[in-house]
Amino acid sequence: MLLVDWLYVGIFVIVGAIMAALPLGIVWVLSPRLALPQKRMTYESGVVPFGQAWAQFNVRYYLFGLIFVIFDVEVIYLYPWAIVFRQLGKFAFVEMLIFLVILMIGLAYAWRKGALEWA
Amino acid sequence: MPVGLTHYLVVSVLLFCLGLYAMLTRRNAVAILMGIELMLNAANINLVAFNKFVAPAALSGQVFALVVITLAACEAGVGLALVMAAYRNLETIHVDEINVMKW
Amino acid sequence: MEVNWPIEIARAVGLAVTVFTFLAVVAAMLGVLLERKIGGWIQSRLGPKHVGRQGLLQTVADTIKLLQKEHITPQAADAVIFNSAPLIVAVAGLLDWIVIPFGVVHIGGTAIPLVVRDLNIGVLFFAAMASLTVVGILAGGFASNNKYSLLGGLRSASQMISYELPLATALIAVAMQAGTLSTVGIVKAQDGWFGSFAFSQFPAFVIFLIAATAEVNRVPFDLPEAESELVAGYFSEYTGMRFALFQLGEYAEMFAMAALATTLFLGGWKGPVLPGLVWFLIKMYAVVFFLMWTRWTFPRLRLDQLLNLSWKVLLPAGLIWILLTGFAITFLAK
Amino acid sequence: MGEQAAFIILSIITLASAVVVVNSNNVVRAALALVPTFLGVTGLYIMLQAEFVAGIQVLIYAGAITVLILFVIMLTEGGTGLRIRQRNEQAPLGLLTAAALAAILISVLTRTEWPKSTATLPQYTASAIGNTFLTNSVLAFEVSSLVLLISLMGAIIIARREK
Repeated sequence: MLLVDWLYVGIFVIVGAIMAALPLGIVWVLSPRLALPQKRMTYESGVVPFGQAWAQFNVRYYLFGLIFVIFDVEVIYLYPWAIVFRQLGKFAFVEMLIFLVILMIGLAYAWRKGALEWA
Repeated sequence: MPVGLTHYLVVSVLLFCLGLYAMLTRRNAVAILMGIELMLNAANINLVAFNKFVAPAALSGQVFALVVITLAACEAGVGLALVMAAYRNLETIHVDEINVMKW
Repeated sequence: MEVNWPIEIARAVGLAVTVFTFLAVVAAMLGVLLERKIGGWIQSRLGPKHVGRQGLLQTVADTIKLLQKEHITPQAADAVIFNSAPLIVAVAGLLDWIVIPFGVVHIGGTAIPLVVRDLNIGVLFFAAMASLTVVGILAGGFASNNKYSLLGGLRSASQMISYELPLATALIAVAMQAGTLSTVGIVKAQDGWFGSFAFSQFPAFVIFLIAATAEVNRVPFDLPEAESELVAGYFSEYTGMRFALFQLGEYAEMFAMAALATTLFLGGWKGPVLPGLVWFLIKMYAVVFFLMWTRWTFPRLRLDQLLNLSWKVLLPAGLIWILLTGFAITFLAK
Repeated sequence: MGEQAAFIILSIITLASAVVVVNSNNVVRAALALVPTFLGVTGLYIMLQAEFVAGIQVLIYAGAITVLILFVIMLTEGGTGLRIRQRNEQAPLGLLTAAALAAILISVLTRTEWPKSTATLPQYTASAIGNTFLTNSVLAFEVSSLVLLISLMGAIIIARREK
């Protein structure tokens, strides 16, 4: 039964959130509270914090994110293929070969263009 | 009243119009892209709902939902690349300030 | 089939509480203790020794201590996101366990696997839940509004997304040989000692172990947390029990990876003489021991080395291995 | 009973967090609110018995696209954008357009008689989808790999700094 399966998942989410929040509640009751302004300061190894946390970051984070999204999408085609290609024989294998070769060209292109280099 | 096709369609219309609203009124290009993602999600709800209630045996609705997810990922990738390029060259990502092509 | 909804709901709640307690006690508390004891043993020192016999109660004492700590929300932080980030990580760690089969019981001749739910898309479900952790970590890093946290969160996210793909290729290679995505089905497809996929899928096994280590941010892939340079990365600003929840999520994830390695590659609950549950735990702890052993043995990688390993070695290797497996099954199998 | 309750809860999660996405002045919050929106839609897919699409939805939307969006917010604005005006001058007009479209579509949809089918979905949707992709929809399958390749190339060219 499909919906029963997912009922379990839903209940796990709810119960998990409650049980994870429970210790936070206990802390709220037990813990001392002494509001000192120094306590709520941003931690910067003991130095008085300066400037914004939002520094400019490297564009490479985006490039890796992009390549990840593209290949993650490729993976969604691999999952259904993986469980049925046995029944469909040679044809299915060749189809996936074409699919993967096209994507490997993409990986090779990114590699060649230096999108996979961090330095 | 059991949950039927119309219920899902109404939810998807509301989601679509929220996305449209974000697209029409936001200044931040990334927020516009978020609106587009909402609209694509609404379209996907439609596809899957029609698949279940109108033609369950064919599964083409779900297959096309997967294709739409693929296109959404590509759109996000290229769209955000454009945002990055605009930010690099014009130092803004607010679409009403990007007007170098305006006559 | 008629479903008795109240009974199912009660069972689900009971199982959720059980699994969560299991994670908190066996994975997080015992895991931390094991980590410290094994670390001490490898480095020729004693490890925790004073609380309880041989320091056995050390983490219990730590938990009690953490329960009394004040919660500090930094002034600059975004309080709503700051507070929900640890919950996301902990719940994602819990959800992984839904599809892990612990063993099998025989009731009146029929074998019932001890699994919360044997979902049709089991392996995919696991991958999806593991990918949710990234969002929690990024949210924590963003909300803290602290330079260390932000940099740690970004690094952590870019590392986790880099290693998600090799992990997925390993999962797919196994699913191909088993012909199913269900975890119980995959265990059933492995027969005897040499039928376990650790042999026939050896490259996938290696890729999985490396990617899993990186996915749970452990040494040698612990750059995002790097105590010595980023003061614990994305959870620098978290105090008391919120910090413990991040820790719980991390250990739950690590044990889940070990349990998945057991399920996919080591034959799950299968084994002679002893009951299935015992075999499962033995194998899982063996993998956990392996992960701890690497942690205390290897130095930390540099960021560029880490990304190179994933994108230029593991991902191409995984894709080629998928094609080879497909070729072998399509053309060489009888 | 249970079905209606689940549907209402999921719809409320989806739409409420979509409102945050659309309305929040804090861009980071808007991006993070995408996650519950996508998870709510996932729940709707599960109610429609599309479990494979649901898994993919979590994997791609919640786990990948959101992360990419967060990265870009990090790399460009350099802040939550709280002190910057987030809406353009046509906000009232946009609201009117969206509301009008919603009203028209809903009134049309609720009046239409949709064809009903009594057939049932296949038990194991993942393998059925695989079969469809490799037989009837093979063109979509191969073309999507080309689309992926081209968008990868295009995005790399656009995003990289010219040397």
